Amino acid sequence: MAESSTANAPQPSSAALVDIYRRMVRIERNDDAIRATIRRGKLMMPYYSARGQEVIPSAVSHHLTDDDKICTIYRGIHDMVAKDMPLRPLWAEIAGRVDGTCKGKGGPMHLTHPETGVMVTTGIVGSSMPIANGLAWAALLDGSKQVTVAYFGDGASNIGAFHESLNLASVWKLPVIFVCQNNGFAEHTRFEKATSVEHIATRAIAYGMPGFTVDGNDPWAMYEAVAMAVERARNGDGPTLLECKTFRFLGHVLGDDDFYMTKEEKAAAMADDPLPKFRARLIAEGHATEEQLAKMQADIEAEVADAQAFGMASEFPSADELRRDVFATEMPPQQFSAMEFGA
Amino acid sequence: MAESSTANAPQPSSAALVDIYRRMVRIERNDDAIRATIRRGKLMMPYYSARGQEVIPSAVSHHLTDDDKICTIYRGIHDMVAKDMPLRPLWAEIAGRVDGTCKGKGGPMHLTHPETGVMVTTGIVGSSMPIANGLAWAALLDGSKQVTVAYFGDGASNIGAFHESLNLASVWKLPVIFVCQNNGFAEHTRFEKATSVEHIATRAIAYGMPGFTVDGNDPWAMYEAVAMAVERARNGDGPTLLECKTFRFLGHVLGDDDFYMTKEEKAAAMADDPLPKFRARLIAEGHATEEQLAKMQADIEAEVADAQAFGMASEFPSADELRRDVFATEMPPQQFSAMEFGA
Amino acid sequence: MSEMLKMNAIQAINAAMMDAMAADPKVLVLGEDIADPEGGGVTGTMRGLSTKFGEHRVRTTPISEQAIIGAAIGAALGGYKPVAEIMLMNFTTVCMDMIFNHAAKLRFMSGGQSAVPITIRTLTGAGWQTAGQHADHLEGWFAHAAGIKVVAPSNPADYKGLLMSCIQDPDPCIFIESAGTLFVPGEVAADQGPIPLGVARVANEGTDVTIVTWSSMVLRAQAALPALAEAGISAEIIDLRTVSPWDREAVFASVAKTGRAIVAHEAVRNFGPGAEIAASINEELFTTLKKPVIRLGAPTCPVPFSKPLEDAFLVSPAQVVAAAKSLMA
Amino acid sequence: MSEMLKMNAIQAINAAMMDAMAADPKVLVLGEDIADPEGGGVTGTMRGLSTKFGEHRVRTTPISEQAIIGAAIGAALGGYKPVAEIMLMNFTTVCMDMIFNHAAKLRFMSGGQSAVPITIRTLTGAGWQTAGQHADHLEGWFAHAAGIKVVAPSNPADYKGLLMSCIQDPDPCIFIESAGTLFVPGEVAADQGPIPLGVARVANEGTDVTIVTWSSMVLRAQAALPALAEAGISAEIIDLRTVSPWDREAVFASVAKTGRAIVAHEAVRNFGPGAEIAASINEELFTTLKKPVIRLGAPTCPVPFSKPLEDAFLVSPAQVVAAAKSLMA
Ligand SMILES: Cc1ncc(C[n+]2csc(CCOP(=O)(O)OP(=O)(O)O)c2C)c(N)n1
Ligand SMILES: Cc1ncc(C[n+]2csc(CCOP(=O)(O)OP(=O)(O)O)c2C)c(N)n1
Ligand SMILES: [Mg+2]
Ligand SMILES: [Mg+2]
Repeated sequence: MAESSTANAPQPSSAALVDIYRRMVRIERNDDAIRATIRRGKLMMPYYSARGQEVIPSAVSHHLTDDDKICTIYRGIHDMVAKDMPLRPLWAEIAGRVDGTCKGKGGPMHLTHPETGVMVTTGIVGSSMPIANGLAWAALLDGSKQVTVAYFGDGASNIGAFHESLNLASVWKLPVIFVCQNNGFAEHTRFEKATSVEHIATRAIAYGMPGFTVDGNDPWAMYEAVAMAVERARNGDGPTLLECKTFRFLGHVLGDDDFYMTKEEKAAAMADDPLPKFRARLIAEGHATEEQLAKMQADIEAEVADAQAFGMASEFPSADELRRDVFATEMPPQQFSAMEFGA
Repeated sequence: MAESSTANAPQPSSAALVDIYRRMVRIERNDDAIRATIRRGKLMMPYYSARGQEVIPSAVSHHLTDDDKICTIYRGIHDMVAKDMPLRPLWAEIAGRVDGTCKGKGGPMHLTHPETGVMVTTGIVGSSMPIANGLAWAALLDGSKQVTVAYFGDGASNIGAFHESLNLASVWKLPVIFVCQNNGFAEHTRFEKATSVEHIATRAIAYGMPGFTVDGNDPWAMYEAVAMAVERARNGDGPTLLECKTFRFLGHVLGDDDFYMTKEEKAAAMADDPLPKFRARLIAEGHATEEQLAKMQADIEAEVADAQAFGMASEFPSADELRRDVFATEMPPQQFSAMEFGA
Repeated sequence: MSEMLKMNAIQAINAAMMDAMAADPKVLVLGEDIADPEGGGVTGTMRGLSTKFGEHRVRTTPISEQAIIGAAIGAALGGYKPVAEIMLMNFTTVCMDMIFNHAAKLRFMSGGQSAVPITIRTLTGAGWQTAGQHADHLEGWFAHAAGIKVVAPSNPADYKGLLMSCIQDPDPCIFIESAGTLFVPGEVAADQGPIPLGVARVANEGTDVTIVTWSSMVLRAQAALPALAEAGISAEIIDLRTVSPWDREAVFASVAKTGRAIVAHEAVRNFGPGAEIAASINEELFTTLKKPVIRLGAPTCPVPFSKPLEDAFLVSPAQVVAAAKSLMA
Repeated sequence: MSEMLKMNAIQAINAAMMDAMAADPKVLVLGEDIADPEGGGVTGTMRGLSTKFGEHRVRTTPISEQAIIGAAIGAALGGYKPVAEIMLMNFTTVCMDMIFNHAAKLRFMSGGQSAVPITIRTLTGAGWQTAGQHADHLEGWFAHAAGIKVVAPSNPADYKGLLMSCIQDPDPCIFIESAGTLFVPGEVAADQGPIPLGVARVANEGTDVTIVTWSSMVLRAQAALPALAEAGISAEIIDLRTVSPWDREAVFASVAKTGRAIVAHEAVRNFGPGAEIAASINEELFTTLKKPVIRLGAPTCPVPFSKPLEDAFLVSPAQVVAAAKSLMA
């Protein structure tokens, strides 16, 4: 039922491909550093790695500007990094420090960075979508060409908010793109066990909206599909549903032992890691040189190392922060708690 | 996208057609009496008449037994009457009396009558569906052939609970039938203004479930579609979505002045009233005689009159009822309220 | 002083919306049936807005409460001030995630980067025999939630002034319209402007007993005044207007004066919002109180359909009188 | 006396489920990831059930909380006793309609015809740095709702016994599993059976101050005992176990004895469940109380991520000690 993407779509330039690759490396190097830091006991947090899913947000963000917005989820650091969110406040945030983009109050599941369009990160499955619609409505009212992307997982396509959001976006012709990162699992539950349709993109039919199932690990296919969806949105043609098939290499949450998948399927997916594959093809097809990519990677590693050092060196927030940002005005202590008995 | 119903389906016998007609007359005569009683100031309640939608539940219930269950909505008295719920406790309930099926505590929006399979009546749009699934699951576990019907409106097809319910029913292959009574309006909002798809039945595709758009005012089409859906459910083939197109003659709630529709479309719909049309055809095609139907109608009118008299003569419940049925055990006063200061 | 107009709460809400939309192009409206082709809202509170300001700013929605509040939040993050209608308060339960986990928390979770200046208007209240799923007063839930203000007016002037303040407020507000107050006419100044949130109103001055209340219960407390006077009891009625954050100073000042307090609301008494106020009065004025604070509220049951039961469910003026007498005894 | 086994709450929940499912073929389980192919629940509480009792009775669901609670309600109306898991308490906000408007009300609205004997198990609680949307203690909301019982154990034996009672109970129960209590081992009798709902437990006997508490806060109150003893304060800890309906007699008896009360919980203090208990103590024991009741709870803000903030958010044993000292002063 899912339409497949059109034949006469624009092909990516070498610069575009290298830009997508850059975002992927930034995601992967940053992810690697986060995991290493957690493993060393220096970061305490639930961590939902997106290792293996790098192509999707990299191809998406390549087509976006800083003015375009994203709403993402707990497994969303790759989406933010792809959107070129600066890494210093990201690291300070996941370390729970004052220099964090949320002053340490939100943490990894609620990272926010409006300057680069990272508007909402939610821990509630499905909840990126209804809010993305509102940002898109605001863009329409502004008369801007701004696009909003709602990221979510395959499991989220079974929750009510998905349905309400896609229907509203279609009826209101909102400039929003629903990007489903279908990694085949919702926590430990296989896609097929919870989902009544083979391709989530098929569900677009229920909303009179174009829907495409794309190989989310193929930068060319993703480039093309996103280009089309962004163009539709900017032209006022309304929303698009993109189902991007992928695989998460590191389970649901760090520490997950993957018992719910076969060794074979995991091994097969990892053997097909999009990152080295893309790199090799970039070089083989002459889009970039080995040196160029090595230099890029070194620069990114330096950026990550700097961000990590910055984040870990930042101060912890003081308890007064609990009374701030609840409302615009700081909470007076007596409306707040029985803190007078505090220690 | 919506499939149309199959050609080789069973045709209704004369007895079946007369049975459907009987249920329709019972709905209409009862509705008429309720409205007259409200107009005389003898009943106080928000009333959502289903005048014009009689065919749908009559055709559905014809295929059901007392063991089969329905979950319906505020606009659902027609569904209950079609299910042969007795009218005495119905009238006592809408009059708020102790002999009401809910002792007067539920009222018209929450009528319940398990003996005839009227399991839940909800005032929350969309909420008949998730509960219907559970009844169907229970039937599966029982190993019975019991079918559960979830009634809802066109507006309800845009709410999250619809989506979650159809997905779950499909994945679990539940013996449930989703019957959407598409009367073209949700309160005052036109179907098209709120819904992103031309036929709600199309949405069945999103759940790998058969879906049919049926003329809900055509007893033959409804007979056939329901027969097929019931057979699927009883055979363990899973759920079906039936979108039944109809029209409500008396607006959303009694007193509604229909400003949101054109005089022409309303007049056209009412000129096409399924009740006299069906009656005429029953006689013309020799399924029943004029006398037979007149007698049936008289009997029904007597039943309605008796029920009305019974209901209006029943006592009001005492305030102690507030402490009963909150839990299985009566609430002790001190857990209950500051009633000691009561008057 | 400006001209006084006679109007009911519905008209006052409409007037507030007209003023707010005219004054600020960022104010938006969304909800079921709220544009004029659909009647401007089921009670007509939004009538005329879409005709005057356009359906791009005043949008009728599908029956999709999560999508409604989500769109309001998103538009707020995009710089707008949306007024979202959830037709009845019981329907907040289908979009509670959007309200509680998102609207109320985004500012805090983002460390102050995300403001969500939305207003959620919602109708509720017993008295119309709409039974168990259409009349619950859930302000206690929202008051318990950090990051959202809870406003519950009792009279037309407050309806207008408080709604204007909610719309302008930089934080999310839930604005509760209660059935019992909706059609009661009152005087509203032609130029009635915003009334500050968090400030109570003395609805009746008195010296013997303080009755802390809000929303529809204010009218029932006022209805008790003649009988109270007859019993020789001078009652001070404090209409909180804003349930959270509530005006602690006003309440404590009154109870310090009277030494006796009743907290009364339409919501269920058990674990209800009155408990916070009663507990706080006890904390602050333990030695001043002549008698323990009395809490009046609905019994622990769903709203019943049958008229005599619905009447018994609501706190009656007679119960207020009985409570006051017991405090004076 | 039967053999005592050492286990934590997760194991106790599992044992209760095993016993309940073996004893009654009508007991069902549903929720996300709860069957064995998915690991028997994210914390493993349901491990082994689907293998032993079959996936027709123990069903992993899609991420569809409304469908989960709806299916539980419907199956209950069909004669079963479903135990539904809402993975975390914050996710009850996406299915609150099913819980509040349906599960809790169907018995009343049907005049007693419809029983909904479901158990909703849900995990919550701060301490694991899961931040703003994964750790709220919302028992106050459910306690304010008529028609649903609220159970919140603190130790493995109670986890087992109370869960068994919830499953057998003819009414809907919400069973709250709190992070701080989950991995703390305790003694559970091998034949531990149901523990009645609505009955408190004296977690520590004392004569000077009564501390009324439940769930994770019981452990924090117990952690304050050495410092209290050192200060010469004899504290009686009442573990409510059932928050609604709560054991009024036990609380009043203890406070009548001590004359001083602290109500403490992990939930936000403002408009929290402790207000009901504090207000009730004041109502019942106004003249007995030596000092006003002190309420301890979380500050009015979402659960913060940063460790020092999360620590400050939770009521500390030191706060309990400070409160008790101020009552003794
Ligand atoms: C409403 C809600 N229900 C349940 C959860 C718990 N939960 C967190 S992630 C997750 C799985 C989501 O799967 P999917 O949408 O496929 O995204 P992925 O994690 O694979 O990226 C679940 C069930 C939640 N956060 N919110
Ligand atoms: C969740 C929820 N939102 C809003 C309402 C208010 N409401 C009651 S009926 C109705 C319209 C429903 O339309 P439809 O589903 O087409 O059914 P119909 O009334 O036409 O039979 C609305 C919006 C409600 N009851 N529940
Ligand atoms: Mg997934
Ligand atoms: Mg309709």
